[in-house]
Amino acid sequence: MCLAVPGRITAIFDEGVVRMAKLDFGGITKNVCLAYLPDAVVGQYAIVHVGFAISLIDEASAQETLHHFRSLGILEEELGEVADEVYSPPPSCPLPTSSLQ
Amino acid sequence: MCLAVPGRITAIFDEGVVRMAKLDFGGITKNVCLAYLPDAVVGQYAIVHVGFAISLIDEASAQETLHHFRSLGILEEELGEVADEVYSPPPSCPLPTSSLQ
Amino acid sequence: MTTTVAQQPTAVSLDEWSCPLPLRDYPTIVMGHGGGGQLSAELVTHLFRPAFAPGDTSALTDSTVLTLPGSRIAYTTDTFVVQPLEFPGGTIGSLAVHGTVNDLAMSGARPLVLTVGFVIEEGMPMAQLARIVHDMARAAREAGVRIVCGDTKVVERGHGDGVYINTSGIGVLDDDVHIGPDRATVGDVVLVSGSIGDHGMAIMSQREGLEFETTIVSDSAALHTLVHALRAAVPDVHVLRDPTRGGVATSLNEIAADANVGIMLEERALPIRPAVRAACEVLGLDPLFVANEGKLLAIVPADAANTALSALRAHALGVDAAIIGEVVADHPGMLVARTGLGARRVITTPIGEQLPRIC
Amino acid sequence: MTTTVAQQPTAVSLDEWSCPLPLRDYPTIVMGHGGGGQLSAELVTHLFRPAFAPGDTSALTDSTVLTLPGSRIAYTTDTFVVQPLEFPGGTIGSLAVHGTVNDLAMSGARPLVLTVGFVIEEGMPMAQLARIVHDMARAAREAGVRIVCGDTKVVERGHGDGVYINTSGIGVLDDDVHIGPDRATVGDVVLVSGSIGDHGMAIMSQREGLEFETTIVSDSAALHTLVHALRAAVPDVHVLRDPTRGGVATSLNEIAADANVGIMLEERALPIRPAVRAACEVLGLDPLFVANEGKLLAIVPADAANTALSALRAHALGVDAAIIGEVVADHPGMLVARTGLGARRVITTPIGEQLPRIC
Amino acid sequence: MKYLAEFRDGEIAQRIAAEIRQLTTQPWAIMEVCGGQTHSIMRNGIDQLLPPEVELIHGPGCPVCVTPLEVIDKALAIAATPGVIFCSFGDMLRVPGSDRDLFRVKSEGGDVRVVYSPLDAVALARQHPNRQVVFFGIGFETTAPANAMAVHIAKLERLHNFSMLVSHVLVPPAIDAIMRSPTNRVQAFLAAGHVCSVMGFWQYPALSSMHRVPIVITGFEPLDVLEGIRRTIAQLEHGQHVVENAYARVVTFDGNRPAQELLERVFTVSDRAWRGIGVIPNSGWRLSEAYRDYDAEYRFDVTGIHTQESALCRSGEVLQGTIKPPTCSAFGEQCTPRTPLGATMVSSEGACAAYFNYGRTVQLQRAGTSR
Amino acid sequence: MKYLAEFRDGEIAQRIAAEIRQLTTQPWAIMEVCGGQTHSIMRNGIDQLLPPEVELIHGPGCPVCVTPLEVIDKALAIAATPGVIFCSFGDMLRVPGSDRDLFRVKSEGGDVRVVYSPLDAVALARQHPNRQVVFFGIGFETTAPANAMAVHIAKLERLHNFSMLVSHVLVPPAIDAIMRSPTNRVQAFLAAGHVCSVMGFWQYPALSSMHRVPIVITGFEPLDVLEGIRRTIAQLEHGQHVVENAYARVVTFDGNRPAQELLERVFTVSDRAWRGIGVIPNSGWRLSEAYRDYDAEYRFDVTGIHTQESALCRSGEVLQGTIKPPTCSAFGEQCTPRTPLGATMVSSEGACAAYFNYGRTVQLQRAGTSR
Ligand code: SF4
Ligand code: SF4
Ligand SMILES: [Mg+2]
Ligand SMILES: [Mg+2]
Ligand SMILES: [Mg+2]
Ligand SMILES: [Mg+2]
Ligand SMILES: [Mg+2]
Ligand SMILES: [Mg+2]
Ligand SMILES: [Mg+2]
Ligand SMILES: [Mg+2]
Ligand SMILES: [Mg+2]
Ligand SMILES: [Mg+2]
Repeated sequence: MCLAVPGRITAIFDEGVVRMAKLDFGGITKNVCLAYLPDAVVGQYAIVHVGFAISLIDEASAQETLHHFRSLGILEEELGEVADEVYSPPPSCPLPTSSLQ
Repeated sequence: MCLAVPGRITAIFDEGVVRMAKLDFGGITKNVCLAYLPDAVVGQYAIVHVGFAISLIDEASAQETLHHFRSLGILEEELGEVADEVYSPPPSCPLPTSSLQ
Repeated sequence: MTTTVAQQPTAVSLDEWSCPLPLRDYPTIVMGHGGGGQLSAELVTHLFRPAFAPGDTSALTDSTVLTLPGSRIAYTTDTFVVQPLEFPGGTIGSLAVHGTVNDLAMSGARPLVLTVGFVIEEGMPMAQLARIVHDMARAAREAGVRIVCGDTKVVERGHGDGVYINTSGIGVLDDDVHIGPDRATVGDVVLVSGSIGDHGMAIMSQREGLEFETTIVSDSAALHTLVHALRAAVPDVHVLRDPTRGGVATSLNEIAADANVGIMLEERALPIRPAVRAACEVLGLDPLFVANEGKLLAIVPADAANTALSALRAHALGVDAAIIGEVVADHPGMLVARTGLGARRVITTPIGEQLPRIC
Repeated sequence: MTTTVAQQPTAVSLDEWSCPLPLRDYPTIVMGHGGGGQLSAELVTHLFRPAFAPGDTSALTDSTVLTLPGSRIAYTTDTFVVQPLEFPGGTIGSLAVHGTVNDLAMSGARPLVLTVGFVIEEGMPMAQLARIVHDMARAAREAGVRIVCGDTKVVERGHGDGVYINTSGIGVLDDDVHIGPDRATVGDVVLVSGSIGDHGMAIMSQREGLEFETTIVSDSAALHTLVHALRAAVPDVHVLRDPTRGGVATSLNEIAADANVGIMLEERALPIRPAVRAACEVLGLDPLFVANEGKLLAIVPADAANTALSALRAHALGVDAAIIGEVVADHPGMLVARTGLGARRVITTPIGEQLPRIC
Repeated sequence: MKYLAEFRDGEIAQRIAAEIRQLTTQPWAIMEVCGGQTHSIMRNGIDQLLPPEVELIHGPGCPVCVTPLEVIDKALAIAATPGVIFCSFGDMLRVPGSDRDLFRVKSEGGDVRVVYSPLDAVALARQHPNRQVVFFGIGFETTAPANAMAVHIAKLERLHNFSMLVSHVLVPPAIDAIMRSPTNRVQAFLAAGHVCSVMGFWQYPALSSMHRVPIVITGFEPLDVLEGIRRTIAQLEHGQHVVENAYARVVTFDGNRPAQELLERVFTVSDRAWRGIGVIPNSGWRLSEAYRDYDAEYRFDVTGIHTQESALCRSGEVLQGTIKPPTCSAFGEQCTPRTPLGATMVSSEGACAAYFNYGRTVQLQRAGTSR
Repeated sequence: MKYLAEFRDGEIAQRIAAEIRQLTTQPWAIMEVCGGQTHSIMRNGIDQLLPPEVELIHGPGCPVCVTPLEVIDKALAIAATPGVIFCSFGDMLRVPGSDRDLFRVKSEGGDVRVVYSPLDAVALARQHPNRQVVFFGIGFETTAPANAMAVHIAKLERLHNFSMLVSHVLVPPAIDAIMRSPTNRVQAFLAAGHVCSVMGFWQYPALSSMHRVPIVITGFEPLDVLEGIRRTIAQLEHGQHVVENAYARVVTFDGNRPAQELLERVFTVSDRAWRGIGVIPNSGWRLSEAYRDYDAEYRFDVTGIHTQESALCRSGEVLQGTIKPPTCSAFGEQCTPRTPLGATMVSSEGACAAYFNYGRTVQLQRAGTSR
């Protein structure tokens, strides 16, 4: 269960009895219910599930986790490729971003 | 107004509170309301308007009228064609009735 | 390479399929049958392909490549939305074949291939769809045309009416065939291949609120062999037209306008079945405006009229053919009928659809 | 012959008509527009003909006679039922042209002529129909194809959805062109002509209950000039396919099945716009299953892959082209993707339509 | 069809026409009251068989033409009401209201259905207990018994979701009004045979003698119409003015008594506006008090309708035969069968539409193929 | 997308996987509780990066799989009720009830609509005051706040045409039940990150110590899942059993307090049947007394439902990890994703469906292109 994705709060407003926010998910924008994050402010990232912001992202913690990941295996560099057969990456990988905005 | 056509009563029956009849119009059959012709019997012809039999056809009177029509102008035969130009009737007129029943 | 893992499921197996039994899991069409996925593919694999191209496991794709026996072609399209879907004398499936075959035949072409596009309403009973598809396949087989590619869409309940069927078709023409409304020439004679109004009144007899009991059946039929017989006897047929929607009156009005000639119709000569005539009387309709799906109008030079009539009558689909009028220099662009009294009336194109009237 | 009596009424006069203003009397489609009478004829005379064949007063009849520049043809049909009828990047009208042009182009044919069949719902605003028809005409003009005949049906309110449009199309092929799914050969390389999922997500963004704001626009476009450019550079293109309904995954699955080869996809190589990716994340959809209407998949011999890529990228519709996979001997009939982690996953054909999910 | 085909015989028609020509010595203007007769005249070209002295004036006997604009607008308003199933005879769908017609209301979402009989509307009310079913009860005395029975059955069955928008008009008061008009040109009437099949013709002798006008009860087939004309001319030529029944196979002096009884129960005579003509006293029927619950005008709030007849339309004068349609400046210009401004341009037997096509007929006769 | 893309880095994934391989010395069976995690594992092929000793067991954390048959049948009955607008997340439409699914009900005339959020269903209730709008309120603790808010707003606005068919299940009682099962094979849990974002993880220390089982709160992106596995294996290899939070950027010990408060008000803990598994005490939520008017089970008469689970289906054992799907005799035969007999064959991450495709993956690995 529980497909939930992070988006950035770009506006906060009231709709009827409910506190709402506009969230940017990187190219698309959706209005979601903010009732459960009363302290959220514009600019923060929140996790959204079925139209509800249910949790703020702790950005420091996220950076810490990423830092931890990056440090993994630093000591034992070059484990070698895991796959026994290497698919030669196509010339366009990583993506040409020319017109993909 | 008042498109009404003659049909032959082939059956009489009740439907809910209403007296109904099945009428044959010569190849098609329709159920019509017979409430206004309480004395009608199977075999008679009735004039039907918007699903109601409104009048019985007096067959004797009909024959009389036709007879009168046929007698018209008998005394002064051959008035000549009225139209000044005669369209040659196509070879199929009157209709070939081979498969048209 | 052998494998023991499960293959693609064959929920709608060909073995188990017997028309008109429903497909196995969904007895009705669901949205997924139009989703382009497995359910869509199953409709093709287990219904359309066996019906339209039995034995050919690669037939009936999105598009097809063909080599035609000539490069002069007739090309046409029609969508069929008839209700009820199954009616006395046919179904929307056979009608969709006949209608397009006839449009091709009316240009003198030999109909070769058809495409089919289904727009199916969610909830349509699978068994009924199967009956219609098989009737369509039978009609194509009998007409000697191949259904070569197709498309299926499913629309939500309340956005369709069972099924709408589009067919397009290609036929080939010899170089010397030139049939067209503009060729109607003063002096030409107008023929009809049989009784008029049968299809429209067969449909009307089933219409909610207007139902009546009758033996009238639709005349829906493929007319290209009749055209072939006619052209064999009268090579210089000037105009052919199938008087479908709008009936004989609309077709002749169009020809009169296109060729800028007058057409004079002899009303007494119109072959009309008594039951059709009776139904028209009761509902206040004019058979000249009622649709036909298995009749043609032919306009031929006067000296070929009797040959044409004999040729038509010699064919099973033309036994009731009749000469019904002529092309005249007067009143160009207008269709005029000589009534049963020998008077004349102008017959215009109706505004929209003919409706039953009381007055 | 001169006459002073009133001519056929010209309620919908060409002078007064200016798209998108409604036709004069009925601002909406009424049943009579499909009745085959005057209202039907006016739609042709005053809307369809000026849009599709301006200046040609006899064009757009029920059927047409053509002489093709060759007898080897591609032939296809598709019905379009997209909602909304007008969407970011196009309308159902332009889509109906592009879709059929592309189906022809994918066999290597030069698209020449189209037919069009409208099924219009009673009550459709005339102004909207006019916008759609003019967008369709523009698309045909830009693609260099002629709409040669048509058909219009009107269905009762509640039995349609504004308008459904069927198009069929004919293109001509040179004798030496042999493009088909069965030609996919082990070792071949798979290319896509640009970003995937744009059309499907542009439509999804407008769907009731799922709306979101976005800059995503449909990629709807005619691809035959792109095919031409590709084939000029790589004459021996093995397979072409436009990954429409069901997306790239469904098309590649079909090719794998038809050719009985495996296809290995490199997921990281798939060009996907960030907004499309984001929309898919939010709704729980896989862009591989999302529809495209202006993209092609090309399968070419390995030694031609880079030439093909350059040729695609040199064309305005192929700037984001990418090599995305290869044809392999393993797992015949199956599409497999190498994931971002370098692992593999089997990509099956979806059962029906992909729906937003929470899990 | 028996009792139809026999009365269409072309040869006999020519004989009756010849008799008429023989009888006629001077111009006569005869009004066929009924739209059905007009239809028969146009459809068969009966007028073309007559001598030029005989002018047929199309009467107001067509509900399409005379149903008042206000009632049409009420019908349009009710039909556009969400949840309503609005049933009508096919005739009324293209009749223009102030700004639209029923076809357009239907296309805009109104549930408008064509039925063959008012009983079909009652059946719909049974089938859809949660919908309001309204029947557009228009017509003359011929149609009234059917409509009366529909309301009567609905009341018997307590079908509270059924109602009728009634706009019935009566022929005798119209004949009276036409004869009283200072500009009247009508010299004799073909009375409407099917109206008389219901009502009999006991009302006509008084009218005939009061206005010194021949009245011949006439049927609808070509021979019937011609015979009606023949008898009318004969009276006119002989200076007579009596009531004759030329449709005796269908019409009796008393008419249909059971029908008249129910009509009396269900309806009440009332003043009625005739489109284009204006109010004619006691010329219509409305539902009586006992059936008021089934009156759509009471059930639906359709008061406050502002009607707007085309400023150009002169159909009232046309209906009374005081002008001919081409006199109207809109005729054939702004007003055509395709774009009717008045109801008389709608059905092919409306006087203006008939003239519109007649104009084309005249052209075709001028062109050289005339009889 | 920020905070997604970073956690999908293929190179780092390989490094964590290498670390896992280094850590692993013996077979371990780890259950990822959440269907979203299962999806991530299948979609990214995370399992293929793991050493053969590590077995991932798909948990019951997917509402498609565990919503009881009786509730599905009630949903089908309500959705088939004339006049009802039945709203659901897309996930539930192909879940088989006793004899059909929601797609089929829709095709047979039910007004079944897929919505993104329960608030969309509330909006439909506002738009259609004369229709009954029912929302299918399924899911775990993550979805419950959204459903609770929808009911709460409906009550505030007195939207009497809105109701919810509630079938919420709770994760901790399921973990407890699995650990208590005599046939249990699970040695550690990846707890569901988004469930914990709402509920926090204060309930887990007790579970972990009672059952001596490691529990790692885990996110959904590949790196998150791998990290969760890494930490679990590390605990297992070191004989530990503590609760760890590997998803600290989203999950706090307390969870979302405002959400928990409304959940307490709107819902009441109840026993709940899990499809295939049976009743787990206190493992679900139903609407509390105060919201009973908005409970679709009370509003619609859906008692007397006779459920009929396929006699062949062994999805309960599959869900508990005690048998593998191929052990089921119907697997790949009568039961395929195209023709699911049990819910676990429906969505691609259901255990049986996953195995069905996994079988094909195994084939492709056997065929020689394995990693
Ligand atoms: S021509 Fe038209 S506007 Fe003039 S009187 Fe007749 S209906 Fe009215
Ligand atoms: S394979 Fe199908 S029948 Fe067997 S346990 Fe799984 S879902 Fe149930
Ligand atoms: Mg055609
Ligand atoms: Mg239809
Ligand atoms: Mg046709
Ligand atoms: Mg035709
Ligand atoms: Mg297609
Ligand atoms: Mg196609
Ligand atoms: Mg649609
Ligand atoms: Mg296509
Ligand atoms: Mg295609
Ligand atoms: Mg057509």
